[in-house]
Parts: sequence; C-alpha cells; structure tokens
Amino acid sequence: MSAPVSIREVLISCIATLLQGVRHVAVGAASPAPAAGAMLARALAEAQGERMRLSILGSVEHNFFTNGSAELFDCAAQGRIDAFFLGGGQIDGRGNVNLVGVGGYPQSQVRWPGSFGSAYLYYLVPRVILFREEHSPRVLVEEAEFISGPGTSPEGIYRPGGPVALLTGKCLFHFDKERGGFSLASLHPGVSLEEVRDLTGFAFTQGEIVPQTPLPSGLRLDLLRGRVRAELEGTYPAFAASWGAELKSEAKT
Amino acid sequence: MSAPVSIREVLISCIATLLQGVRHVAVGAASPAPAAGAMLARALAEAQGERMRLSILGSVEHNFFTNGSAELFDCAAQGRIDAFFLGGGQIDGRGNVNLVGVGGYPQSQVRWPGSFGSAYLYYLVPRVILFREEHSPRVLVEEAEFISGPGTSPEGIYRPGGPVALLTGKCLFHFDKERGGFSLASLHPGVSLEEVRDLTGFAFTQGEIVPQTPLPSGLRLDLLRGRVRAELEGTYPAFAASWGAELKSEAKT
Amino acid sequence: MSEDLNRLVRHVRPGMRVLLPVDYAGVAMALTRPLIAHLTAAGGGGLHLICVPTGGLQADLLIGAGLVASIETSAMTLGEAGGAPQFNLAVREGRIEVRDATCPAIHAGLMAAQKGVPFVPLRGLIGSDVLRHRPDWKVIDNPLSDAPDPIALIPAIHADVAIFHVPIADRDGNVWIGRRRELAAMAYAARTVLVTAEKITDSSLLSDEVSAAGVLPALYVTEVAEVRQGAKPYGLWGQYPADVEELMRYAKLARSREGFAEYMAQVPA
Amino acid sequence: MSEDLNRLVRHVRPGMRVLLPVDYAGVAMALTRPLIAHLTAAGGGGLHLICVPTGGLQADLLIGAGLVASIETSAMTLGEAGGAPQFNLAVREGRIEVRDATCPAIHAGLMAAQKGVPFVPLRGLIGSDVLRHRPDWKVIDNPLSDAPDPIALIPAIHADVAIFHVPIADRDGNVWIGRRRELAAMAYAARTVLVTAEKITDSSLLSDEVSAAGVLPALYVTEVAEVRQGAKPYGLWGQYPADVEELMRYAKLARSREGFAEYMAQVPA
Repeated sequence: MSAPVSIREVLISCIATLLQGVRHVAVGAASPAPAAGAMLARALAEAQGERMRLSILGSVEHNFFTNGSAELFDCAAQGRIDAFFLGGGQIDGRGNVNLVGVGGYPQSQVRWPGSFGSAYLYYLVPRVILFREEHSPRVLVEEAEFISGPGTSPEGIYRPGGPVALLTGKCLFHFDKERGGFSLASLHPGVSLEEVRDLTGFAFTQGEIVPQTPLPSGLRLDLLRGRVRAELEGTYPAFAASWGAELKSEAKT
Repeated sequence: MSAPVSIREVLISCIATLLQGVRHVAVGAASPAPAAGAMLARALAEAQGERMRLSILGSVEHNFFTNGSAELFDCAAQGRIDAFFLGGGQIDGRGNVNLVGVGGYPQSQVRWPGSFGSAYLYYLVPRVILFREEHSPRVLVEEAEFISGPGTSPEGIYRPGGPVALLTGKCLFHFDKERGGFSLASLHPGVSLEEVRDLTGFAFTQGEIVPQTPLPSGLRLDLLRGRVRAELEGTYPAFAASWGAELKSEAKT
Repeated sequence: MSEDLNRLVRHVRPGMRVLLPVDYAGVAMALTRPLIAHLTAAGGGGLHLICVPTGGLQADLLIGAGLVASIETSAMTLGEAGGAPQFNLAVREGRIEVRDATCPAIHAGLMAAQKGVPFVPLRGLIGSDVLRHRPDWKVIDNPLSDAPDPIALIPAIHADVAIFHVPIADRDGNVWIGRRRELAAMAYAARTVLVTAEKITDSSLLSDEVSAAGVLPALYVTEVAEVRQGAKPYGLWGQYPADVEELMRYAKLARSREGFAEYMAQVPA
Repeated sequence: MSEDLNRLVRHVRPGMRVLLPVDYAGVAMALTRPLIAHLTAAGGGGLHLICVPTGGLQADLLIGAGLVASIETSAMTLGEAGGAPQFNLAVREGRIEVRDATCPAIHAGLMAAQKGVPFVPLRGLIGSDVLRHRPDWKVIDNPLSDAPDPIALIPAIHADVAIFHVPIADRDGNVWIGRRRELAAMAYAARTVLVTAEKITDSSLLSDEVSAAGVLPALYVTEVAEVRQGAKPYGLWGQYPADVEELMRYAKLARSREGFAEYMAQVPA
C-alpha cells in the first residue's frame, strides 16, 4: 500500500499550486521544499503541454545563468522571473520581512545573515511566496523589528512585485495587496483554527469556513513521489533521502 | 645602403615620441600608422625595461578585451587607457573634432560615418593624439560644423582627458589646454612654414624658431624597420607590404 | 534552411525597434533578404534600427529597401569599403531620421535596460553636438556630489527584436557568443531574439563550464536557425574573414538608387 | 608556494578597502592566514571589507582576528553550517561597523565603478530599513519621468584590493573566471587584484576563443599565485566540493573568542 500523504508533501503540492501559470521561477540555494514545489509545478505544466523554467541558485545543474551572480537580479528586473521565495526571521502582519536581526540595530543581539536580495526581488518579482515552516509568534510577528523588504509600497513607487502568499507548516495565508495584510486561505491536515490563532503574532482575516489545504492525489502524487523526488536527488540529496526513508517506513505501517 | 627616412617613418616615429611614458594605448581598427607608432613606443619602452600595453580594436591578435565592445569604454573610464587616437573630417582651431558631416545637420550634404566613441573617449583618455595625414583647409578649419567632441570643456565639467597634439602629413602641433588652441611644434622635412600657414584653416601660435620634426635614426630606425614592420604584418598586411616595397625601391636608388 | 529563415523573420513587424550588432560581432546577414521580402510583403517597414554600437551593410540594405524610418547609431560605415552609400543618400535626401549617438551611450542604454532602470549616467558628451541633438538625453547635476558636477543621463534602450549571428547554438536554444558580450546585452534588452548560427549541436553548450562561459542562455533566445556562412560577406570571428571585395562592389554599386536596385536584383553570392 | 602567497598579501595594507567574493564564486582561502599574519605584523588591520555580494568564512576569520573595522555586505553566512559566528559576536558587541546592503546594490556599486560613473540607479529599496540605514544611498525623483518616480542612487564602489581564487591562470597573468563574471566586476573596481589559481598554465588563455570567453585579462590582474585546493574548505565550481564538515567544525568552535583562538592555533587541514 502506498504511504499516506505527509505534511512535507502537502507543502510541496501547495507550492506547486501557487506556481500555476508561472513561466520562470527562481529558487534560493538552500530551499529544498520550494525547489520540489517548483519541480512539481514544472512536471504538471509539461503534462499540459506548457513550459516552465526553473533556476536553482548555486546549483550547477539547474543554473543556466552565465553572467555571474548579478544575472538573477537583472533577469528579475527585465520581468523574466515570475516567482521567487522568501523566508525571514520575522514576517509581520503587513507582509514586511526581517532577515537582519532582533534586539536593536545595528548592534543586534540576535543577528541573522542579512537581507540578501530581498530588498530588491520582493519589489520586482510579481509572485513572491513567503515560505517559513516554523509557525510561531516569534516568527509571525505584529511588527518586524527591521524591514528588509516591505510587504507593500505607497502608490507612485515602482513595484511590479510583492507577496502573494505565506505558507507555513500549519496553514496557507493569501496576501491581500489592497489591504496590505494576510487572510487565512487553508489549514493543513490536523491543524485547528485555534492553534493557528495562538501561534500567529499578527491579526489576519478569514472566510466563514476555512477549508483544509488540498492533499495531492492521483497524477500529482505520482509525479511528486516519482519524478520530482528523483529530480531533487541531484541538488538536495539529504532532503530526497529523508523523504524516501519516510515513504518507506510509512508504507510499511 | 639603407633607404633614406620616409615621411611615413617620420610620422610613426613622431607618434612613438608622443606616446612616451604611456602604460596602455588603444588604437582604432583602421589605423596602421598609429598602430605602428604604438608598436615602436612599446619596443622602445621594452629597451628601457618598461612595459607598454597596446590594444588594437577589431584585431584578434592584439585584442585582450573579453567583455564585448563596451570594455574599451569601461577601461578608459577606469583610467586604464592613457592614450588614444582620433581623426576627424574636420578639426578646428579649438581642438573640436567633427566626424559627422558638413552641409547642414541632420540633413548633411556630405555625411561621414559618425562620432563613434569620440564624444566620450576625447573627454576621458588623458593623451588623445589627433592624427590626420591630409593637411588642408578643408580638414583643418576655423570652426567645425558639428562638434563630435570639443577640444576643451569649461571648469566644473569632469574631463580628465583631451587632445595633446595634432599630427598631420606636414607638421606637428601641440595643443595648449589653457588657451584651448594649437601651437606649431615642428615641421616635417621639406615643409615650409608658409606652406603650413596656407594649408591651415585655423590660427595657431608658434615659437620664434620652428624646428624640424626629428628623423628616426639608430636603434629607433632599426626597431622601426625591423621589429615594428614585422609586427605590423599580422594586422595591417597591405600597409606593411607597401612600406616594405618603398624601403626596397628606395634602397636601390 | 530558407524556411527556417522565413520562420525567424516573421517575428519582425513594421514599425518595430530592432537591435543590430556591429560588423565584427556577428551580423545575421543571411536573414537580411528574407527580412526585406517579408516586410515588403507586409506593406512596408518603418523600422527603428538601433546599431550596437555602429551599423554597416545590413542596416544599409534595409535603408536602401525603404524599410527604415529612423536609425540610432554611433556610426554607419562599410569599414575598409568606405561609407554606407544608401544611408548617406537617405540622409542627404532627408528620408531617414538619424539619432546620432556615441558608442558608450548605446552600451549605456542597453545596460539600463538590462538592469531594469530608467537611465544610467554617462561621462563625456557635455558640450558636444551629439548631446545637443539628443533631447532624450538629459544633463543633471550629480545628486551625490557636493560640488557642481553636471552629468548626462542616458535612457534605457528597449527593443522589440534583436538579430545576430553566432558560431554555434544547441538544441535547447543556448547560443555561444564567446567574448562578444554586446550580443548578450542586446538580448537582455529585447523582447524577441532571433539568432542564426553556423551550426546547431546536439550536445548542450551549458554542459561544461568552459563552453558555458561564452553562452547566452536559451531563456533570452526566441528562435535559432542554422545557416552556414551566415554572416557573409561579413566575416565571423575565429571562423572566416570578411569578403572585402564584395563589400567594395556593394559600396560602389549602391551609391545610386538604380545601382542599389541592380545589386538587389542579383542573386547573392 | 608560501612565499608566493606572502608576495601577494604584501599588497594589502591596514585600512584598505577589500573586495571578497561570495562562497561559491572562488574564495582565495589559502591567502587568509598569510593575510592575517601579514596585517597583524603590520600593526593591525582596520580593513573595510566589501562582500560581493555576501560574505562567509574568509570575512569571518578576518573579523575574528580583529582586522576588520567595517563590512559592507548583503549577508554573512556559512551556508549549510549556519551563521557566521565571529561576525555575529562582533555585531553583538558593537565591535564592527556593518553597512547592510542588498545583493543587487553591491553589484550596482561595482557596475558604477566599472563604468566610471559616480552612481547608478536601482529599483526596489524604497521603504526598507536597508535604505534607511544607508545615508550614502540617495533617493531622487527620476529626472526622465513626467510623473513622480522616486528611485534610489547607489554610489560607485571603488576598492583598493580585490582577492579571489580561480581554476586556472596563464603566465601572462590572464585568469579564467568562467561564468563567474562578478569576479571581473570586482577586478574592474579595484586598484590591485590578487588572484590565486589552482594551476598556472604555460599556454595563453587568450589563444583560443573558447577559453578566452571566460578570461579576465591580465590588464586587470596585479599578481597571481598557484595554490592547489586554494579555496578549501570552500569548494571550487567544477573542481571540488566544499568541505561542509570543516565549515561546521568552525561554526561550532568559533562561537566564542576562545574557541576562535583554538581554531586559529590549529594547523589548517
């Protein structure tokens, strides 16, 4: 019997859905779940006779840039990248992300690596997906202490891009650009609304009924466990192996 | 017996003198005499244990640029090119050059190719040598009809570069930056001051005694006829061959 | 092959802004006659050519065929063969709008497009008639300087189409441009990129780092067609030299409209 | 070899502005300890590091050794091995001036230096605290736009020294950087360029067009030294992988000053 769908697979499938219709997605170096989601979206697009490009930064195999590390940013500025992922030590209720640190600035008591390209790509890539598995009041805060990139910009600021969704280990939020805030879109299997409320440091809206995040099945699940996991092995061997082990042990029980 | 020094050799030697102390000179694609002068300057520098770089645009052998045709301009802007040559359909008494045309603009009745990089390099390269063999009132005019690049710029304009000399088939002028005009430096062998006056459309200053342009001799002449002519063969075979023929026939008489 | 070329030129429509490379960078000469035929059939050109950074035979042929409304260039020349005759004629007769530029300004405009910014600054220019005749270039006072420091801003050059020729391409649409990185700059700035290649290879040009270093990735390439000697009578760096005699023959013949018509009536060599 | 390395690091003097590349682009790790020894002997560093566009082990070692006054970077990280411990400690203790940037702003500053202009504009940034803490970046209203259009200007990044590692160099001083063109950008922006190479070859890298496409010409290179595995424990693209275990060992040990001292006292692997 095949293994039940894991939370890992729900997340990957959810990412693939968020990427529907995208022509070119770029994924950061250390992002196995977004990469897997992008690979699934690509496989699904191909099944529809469409084409999706995937650039994985830092990967040799999936790097078709040839103009140094500036090319990703140029490419985004040229409108050639439709989707990108951002994490963040803090993500606040207005979609502001903080990748720099907390406890003062510049003398931060907890210092994170830094803003990387976020202060740029967040503005330019039309579909930015915020992805952070840890769903806690520490991460999802009311107000970010440092804004690496703001969720929205005032009118008159050149900003073709911005956040469309925030995906955590507990749920999926959509981002409402007009209002500049999040609305709860779906709860992952086994997660209650109360739990999400308790663990979220910012206010969000929701519909009367909050659906469950769809589980992958059929072709989607087959592609996920077959082609996508195989493709992932080249760039994220550890992630692909632990997923494989999970599938095996689950299938046995 | 060796051939007497030709005007071609006087010009090349004169160019080499103008390039003394230069670390890097760039030469346009269709400029055999400047290239020869640069090769002679390089050979003389090497004889002194110094190093001079020479870039010949459009040449494969002498092109060590690897970043497309923009690199020459970047390189100049970085202060890495000390000398460059410019011609011009018109050169006027204030050092303005016209590479665009005469008889109206934009509907020029005589249209030349265009300004190329002159509207930039003329400002940035410290030692620009104006070189035009034709010495006539048609070329050396009082006022250029179109200014591809001005000889001088007002204070406050960023301008590390500009003309230092104008070399023609008749004489050598130095350019006086302060005054913004030319002074006659030397007459080529067999040329009279009156002739230069008659053939020059602009006013120029001169010392009480105008010397003759020095003739290359000794090591300089040996290098010129030996190493330089050989080096030139790769990029300018026609020029090198006609020079060689000249030497042969002259040596016979 | 000829069908391939027709497939490419169908992307070009009257009134488009078209980027063409300098003589020695890889000119897709083999596309010129199909392009002229296609545009003429489409009822005229009205093209806006942008030469990167100078133009030659290809632009002169398009001008002679009456397909060019305007041209932005740093120069028009046939090199050793002299001036560009149909360009010169069109200028004299006032049949073409010329936007005289200087090489680094063309590169700067492309760089602005590559970087997705509305302009980049450029030194030089001030006091030249090149600048005086370019109302689209604007001199501002350097906002980062305490002292007065005028500097020109060059607006981004965006184009509909870029057309060029390369030594080799692969089946994925990656094209090898080598050191001729202005071809990449053209592609970054264009919506549609049409490339002819001496050879299309089955093995990916991105599969080893040595060849990859000279690749413009397929991401930027719309269509590729294989054409041997596709730059003739121009040369292709590292492959074959220019046919200077043919260029001289053109230069001589095309000084008049009649001579140009005669040249065009001949089957190309 | 060690003498070669000492020859290179002697170009670096206290207080200089130093460009260092990102982890995966070719870090001249083998120069790090000679550089630390040289600067310590010279009576301290006070270096101003600029990471292109992010920093890692090399910068962290220099910071730990007390040689860094300020750092401009888009991030400091050891990748899979986590945060940069000595950087984090120095930040917490206020021992280092941090100029937080974002990757394309570093690239933009280098591009301005390459083009010899005082600034280039950059999109994004507005409304971020990155911009708010960079008084050297200035927002202006786009002078070419009719409608209000605020845009940030990034000043040129000029440096005294750029230091990096490449797979191969030749006797003329040409170095092969392949697709890692940010290394060229660093070299264009620096007065002195110090390069280590896995191998120095006798044949010119410019002699064929395929290798030439990936070359940074000798014109921009001050000194080259041959060092096998010169990027270790980082990897070198297409040559050898990173030694993640060694990076993790450092990350763990260097969390305290004492641990860092212990790490430095060990002979490097």
